[in-house]
Amino acid sequence: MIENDFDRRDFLKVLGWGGTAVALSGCGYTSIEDGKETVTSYVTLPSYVVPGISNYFNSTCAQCEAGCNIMVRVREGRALKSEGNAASPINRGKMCGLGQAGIQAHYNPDRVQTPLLNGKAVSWDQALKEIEGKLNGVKGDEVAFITGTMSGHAQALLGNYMDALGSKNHFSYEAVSPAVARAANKKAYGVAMPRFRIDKAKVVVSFGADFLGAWVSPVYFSQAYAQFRKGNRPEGRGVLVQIEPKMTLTGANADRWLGIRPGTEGIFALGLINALGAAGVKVPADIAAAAKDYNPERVGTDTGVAFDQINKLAALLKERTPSLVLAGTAAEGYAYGSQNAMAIAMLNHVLGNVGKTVEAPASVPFPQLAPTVGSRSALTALNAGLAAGKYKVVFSYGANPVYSAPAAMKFKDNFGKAGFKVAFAQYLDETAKAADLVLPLDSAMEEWATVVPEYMPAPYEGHAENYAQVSLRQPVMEKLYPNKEGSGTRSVGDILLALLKQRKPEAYKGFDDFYAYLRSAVLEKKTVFGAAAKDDNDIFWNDTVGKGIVALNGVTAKLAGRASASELALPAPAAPDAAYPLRLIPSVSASMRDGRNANEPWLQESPDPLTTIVWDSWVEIHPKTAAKLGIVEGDIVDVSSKSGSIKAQAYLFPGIHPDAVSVPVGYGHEAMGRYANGTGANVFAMLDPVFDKETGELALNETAVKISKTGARVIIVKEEGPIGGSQAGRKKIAVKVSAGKVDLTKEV
Amino acid sequence: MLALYNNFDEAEKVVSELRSADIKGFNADDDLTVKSPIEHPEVEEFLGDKPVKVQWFTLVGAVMGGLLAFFLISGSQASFYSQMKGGKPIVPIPPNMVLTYEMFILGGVYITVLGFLICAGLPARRSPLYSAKVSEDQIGILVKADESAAATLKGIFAKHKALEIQEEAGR
Amino acid sequence: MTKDIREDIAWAQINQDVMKSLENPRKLYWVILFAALMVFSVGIGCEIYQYIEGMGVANMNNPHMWGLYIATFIFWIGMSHSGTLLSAILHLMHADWRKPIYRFAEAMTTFSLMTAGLFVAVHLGRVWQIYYALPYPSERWVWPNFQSPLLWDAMAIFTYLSSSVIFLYIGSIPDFAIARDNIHPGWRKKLYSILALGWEGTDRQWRNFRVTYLTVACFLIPLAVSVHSIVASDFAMSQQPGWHVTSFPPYFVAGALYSGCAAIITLFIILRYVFKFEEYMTLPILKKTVRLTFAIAMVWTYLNCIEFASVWYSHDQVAKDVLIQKATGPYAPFWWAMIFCGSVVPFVMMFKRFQTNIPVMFAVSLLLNLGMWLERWMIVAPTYSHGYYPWTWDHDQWPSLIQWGIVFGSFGWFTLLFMVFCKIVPSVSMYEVKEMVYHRSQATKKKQLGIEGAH
Amino acid sequence: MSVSNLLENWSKFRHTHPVEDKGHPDWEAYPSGLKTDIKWAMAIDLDACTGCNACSVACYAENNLPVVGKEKYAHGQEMHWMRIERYWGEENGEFKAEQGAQFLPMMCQHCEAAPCETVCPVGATNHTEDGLNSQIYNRCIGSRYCSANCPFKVRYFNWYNYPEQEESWPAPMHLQLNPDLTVRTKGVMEKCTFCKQRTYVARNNARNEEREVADGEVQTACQQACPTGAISFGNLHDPSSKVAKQWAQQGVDIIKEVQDKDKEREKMEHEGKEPEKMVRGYRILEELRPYPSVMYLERVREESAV
Repeated sequence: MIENDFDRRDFLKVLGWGGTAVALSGCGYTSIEDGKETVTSYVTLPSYVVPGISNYFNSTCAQCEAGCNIMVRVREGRALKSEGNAASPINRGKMCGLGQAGIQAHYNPDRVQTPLLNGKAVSWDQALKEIEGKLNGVKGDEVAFITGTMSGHAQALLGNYMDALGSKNHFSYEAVSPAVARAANKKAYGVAMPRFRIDKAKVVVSFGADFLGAWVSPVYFSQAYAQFRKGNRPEGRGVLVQIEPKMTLTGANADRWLGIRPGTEGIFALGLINALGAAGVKVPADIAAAAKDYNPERVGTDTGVAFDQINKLAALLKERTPSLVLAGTAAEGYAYGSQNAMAIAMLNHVLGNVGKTVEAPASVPFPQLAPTVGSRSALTALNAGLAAGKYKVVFSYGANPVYSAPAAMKFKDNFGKAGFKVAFAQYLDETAKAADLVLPLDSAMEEWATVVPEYMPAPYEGHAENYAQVSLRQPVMEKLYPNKEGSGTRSVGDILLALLKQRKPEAYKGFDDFYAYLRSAVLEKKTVFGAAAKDDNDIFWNDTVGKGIVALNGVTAKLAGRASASELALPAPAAPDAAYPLRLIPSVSASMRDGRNANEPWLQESPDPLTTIVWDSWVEIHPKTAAKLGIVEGDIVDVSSKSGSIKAQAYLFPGIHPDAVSVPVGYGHEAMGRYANGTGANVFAMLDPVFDKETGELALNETAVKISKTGARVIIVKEEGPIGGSQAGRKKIAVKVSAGKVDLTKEV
Repeated sequence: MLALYNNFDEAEKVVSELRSADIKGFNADDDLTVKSPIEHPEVEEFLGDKPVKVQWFTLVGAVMGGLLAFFLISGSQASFYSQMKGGKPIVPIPPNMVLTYEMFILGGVYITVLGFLICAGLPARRSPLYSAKVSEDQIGILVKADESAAATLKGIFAKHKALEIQEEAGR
Repeated sequence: MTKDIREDIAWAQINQDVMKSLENPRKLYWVILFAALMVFSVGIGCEIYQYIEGMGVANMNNPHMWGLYIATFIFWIGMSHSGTLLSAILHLMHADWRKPIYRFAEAMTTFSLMTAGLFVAVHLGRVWQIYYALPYPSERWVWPNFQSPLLWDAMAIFTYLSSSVIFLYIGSIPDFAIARDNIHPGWRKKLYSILALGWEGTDRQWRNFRVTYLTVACFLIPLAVSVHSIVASDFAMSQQPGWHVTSFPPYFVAGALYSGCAAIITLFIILRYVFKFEEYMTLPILKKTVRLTFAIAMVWTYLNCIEFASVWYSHDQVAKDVLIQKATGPYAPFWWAMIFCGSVVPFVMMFKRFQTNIPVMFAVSLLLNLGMWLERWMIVAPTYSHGYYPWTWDHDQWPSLIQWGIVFGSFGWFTLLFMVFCKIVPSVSMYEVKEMVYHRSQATKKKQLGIEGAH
Repeated sequence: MSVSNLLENWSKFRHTHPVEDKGHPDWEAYPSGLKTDIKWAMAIDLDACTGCNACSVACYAENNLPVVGKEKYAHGQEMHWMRIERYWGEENGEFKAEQGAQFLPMMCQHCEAAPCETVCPVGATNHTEDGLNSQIYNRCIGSRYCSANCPFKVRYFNWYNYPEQEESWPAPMHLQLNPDLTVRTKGVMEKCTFCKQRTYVARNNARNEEREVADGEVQTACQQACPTGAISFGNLHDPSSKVAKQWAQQGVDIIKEVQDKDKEREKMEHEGKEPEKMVRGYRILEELRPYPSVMYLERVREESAV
């Protein structure tokens, strides 16, 4: 034994509360704080490590932006499984498949393990020196930083770094994000992301909001949905109506799924307002004026939904209040996306839901920690700058624009024009491949971070109405690729801190690493974080890390008055282009999302819920359209737009409008890892560069395509059998009952 | 003394004559053996009724086999490996009967064959008085008697046109 | 009517003719042996690959848990029944025309059982743990599950195989004695001396022999019936649609006899040609065998119809679906081929002029065997692809080349065993042919005497 | 083996009904004499199930299920103990999407009278004292008869040596494997265990503390993950457990092959009366009499209002 003189208290210091580091071998412990290694025998284990007994460490999921609080099971120093943190108001002990797969991001065999300069391994010192050198003499305007959604102290450090560089070019980019809806919400309710109380609504009408699958905070909404469906709640069992051209997971769970013509969601909403007015619901004058031309007959023709259906829905909404109307990804992905979202938001006003099921959200009292939510317009802006050759140094973190930018934007070429490109990356993905310097990142199981979710959950179990939270992420095990001889991975916080030290060595010299910075930053504001000023710092910190959640008294935004609806006008859908008669809907699945997790094999192997297809892309085609084109299941079809084309297997899918075809995003990586590479086709690349007229967001659903058979045919690899979703007339397999026939009020 | 005949009728006459003749040291029941290339039920008829005991082996073997099976199976189910399966009794009678039946037959066959070997005295050393012709197409009559009766026997054999007479003296 | 066998054939001639089949093989023999060896080697190669990689290389899956292995297993078990039929049943019925052909039929029983036994091993996912299925007192007192039809199966096959071997051996003892007496000195002479156990044909030996042979024959008949009904239980005892059929045991037994008889015709023709046994394996015997086969074919067809009818008439929609799927689904070509080969082709045997037409009968017997093999496959596969649970239906499964290779290899193995057997054991029972000739000539004599007496 | 032992046990074990068997007489008897009586069971609310696959992935994480890759998946050799089935409404042979799709999580139903158990030649699958259908990997010889006889086809066979295959757990992914249970070699059958490793921890804890296992003390991995809480799991013999309450309320009795409520409904329909409001519990393929331990609650959809 080399050193065995540390006592229990030292141990706690070394390992951090919640135990960060039990080495894989069980023998070597590395201090997070000082990097000093201590060899100790397994005989003298830390008190909380009992062989055979698991420890659970609270942390925060990094698989999507929802920021669920998780609890990672660790045994003998190995992280085994992510489970939900039961105390979390966001996920309440639950987890989605995507989140579960986070452990595979951690243990992924394709992680980058050492800094790479032009593809060659270099040490961290060299890498950082290289950045310093390249930044020498570069003006702040010539530096750009593209990230995904960021929040917490890393985001604060990034802000400081950009300030230190004198740059304002931080682009927060998400390929799939509700950016248009945020803008419309801001206009309609005064806030970008109100609380949607699905659990309180009697009827939810969702215009393509896949809140059970991939929209905003799916696990949170799933809980709310479960509440909503309970027959024993005071409001009774809720009714879900989903209006969208391509069935999402939420659509699959709706009582009524209306397959609307793509792009006519706003028309439908106005038609519904009109019908509600006709049914005697009081409609504000400006809205009524905007909606007056949209009589059910016209709406029926435009949207392809029978007008008695619209009247029926209006009757239901009138009868059952409060209701909730949601505008989701599908509704906003058009050139008129903002108008669509606005029209849909107006429905909530008409139905009197604002203040009842659309609530004012609370936010954390630290604006610098609040998330910088991603948008697609950020990419457009960055791309314009790159095309103009404006940037000499570009940093990329948490985004993969080379993969997800439409080919028509020529992003890859433009990216190449930047002088020096630095990618912070866990995988050698497309963007990292295109970068000059790759900095390997820690996994979410290895890093310290704070996370502020964009969608703040409603209070839960005795929380105050202005509940807001900051989540903590802590290392749950020793780094898989420790920092030895300059190699290994680092957390984004550590890298930013190191970069900041290059710029402002004085201001940050007190912080050995990001952990120290984080700790002191939290402790500095500990009274806001719920501690009394006299509380012992160590105890407070350990308690906070142990919980993984800091409950705060948030700042409640006000629902401001809505903007006038007078400008609301939605043209009738344009006649289809003869050359490209179909509309392409890039679908976002619950597990694959925008493709950043494509290298996690559990996600590739778990079937898409609706088509049950695994390990590949597919093209969803309505059986009628397919029959017209002579396409049968498994035909490899060529889907081409003006901007590109892909080849994928055809899948006949009843849940899609006959004028639309749908291809999932997230597949078809050229570079990332063994599981993602070459699996399926990348539909982002073929999107037409059509943008929302108000926000400038890329309109995801505006791509017109044509479909042709290539002649090849495959047997689709999927979970369902040859008879698809049929029960073959068997009575007692998946049984459905009409709501009127069962008594749900007393169910356990 | 072994005499070979190629005709069954002749052999039968020889046997009946031997029986009727009073030869010293010769007992028709014990000392007369007929060797034939095929199975002649008639031989048994004219040799007189000799009991065959193989069936007793069969009975014992079959019963033992059946009992062994049943108790081995039920015993192991009840005593050693009492596992619930498929909501059936731990010792289910109907399925056990199947194996009992198989073992009944197995025991029957094995012990019958054992009985055969014992009763037929097999495997045995071949007696020196043997001719390959017996396995081809001739019938041999083997007689054991005092040496003094040799001439008498030869006479009887020769009378019925024995093809060959082998003789072994003493023992 | 022509006679089953010439009555004036000399007994010594019989010995000579049959013993000749044990002498130096003809060139054709070596060709067949080599071909069989090659086919068997392919099977062995496939099995080794499957052993190393796992069962997945056979392209079985969930729900297709059993593939051609089990189908071919049943096929071989079925094939084994003809030997028992010919030797035991016809023996008890004193049908003496069986005598020239029963020996090779019994050998066929033994070898097809040995082949079937191979499939038990080939089919297992962990063949190296096969001894777990034996009821041996392990230190933890863990026993096999005596409720499992598979275990009954194993036990029945073991019983049947050992009894058949014993039966074959006991019946061959007098012939071993003949071989011992006639063969030129050498290792084979020693071998036959041992095998003959000192048989001399004494009245005591014959007496006990007769009783034993009869007793074992009596045992073999119910045993043979039980073996294939137990194989049927593998399916009938399960709960799956298309398997859970009460008529399966008799259906299987009939099918077994059917395929066995067809195989006898095939081998009859081959042996007759290869070993020049025209004197013994005469056309009248072939004719009798063919007629017997036709009768069994009709029994099988009847039972087949009964099965379909009872399924069709029942309210069991699930079983009905399986039947419909057999007739119309992806297995339809095979299913209809089975109906054709099993129920239509045998009608050729109705015609007298074909009954003794060797090429036609050879072709027919091969088709019947193909039909019976298809039958087994059509029992196993469609139920898997179309079971109780529609979600797991899988109509696309096709056995891999590995699976086919092992199936073909089994035919090589069988042929190999049979060819070796033909050179070691007299494939025509000499002593019984002599008995047959003797009894026939006695009867003729008596008849003549009777006719003369009437004058 | 003594004769008295034989006879005694013989009489003791001649139960004929699945649920009457409470296992080995001295099973889980505490020193104080308290006997626990456990029958694990599940209830899955299809109305709450959204088909999101979280349970299935959680099962992969908890139970060391190998990822087989596209090629083997294409051959139907996937290893998901829990699969989500997606059904469509049908009209005139065409799929209808107007009422969405219908999802059904399907895993081993832990039948009380399991068809798989009786047919295993080596007794590798048995019924445990706590009402589970267990699979003994060490004992399995891979005859696959159990799967042949499983009406639900929820048993998964190790067609390849997955633990040693590169695609299953390439380093360092093997570090994720749950040490509480093993990985399975080729030629072995496996299936859902109701997270036996978790139930055993709870049982041991209860035993050490001389008490019954409390409701909610054990969560299966799928139940724990399920975002809508559609799955509940617990001891059916504990009347205070949620599962027992659900089963009782939904009129599903584990020992019956036809539930009284179904008889009643049939009778009313026969008499031409409109059945009154019914509860919605049912078991799949109940009519085959395997007595499954998983009760499903019918999916409810508003049909008249929209």
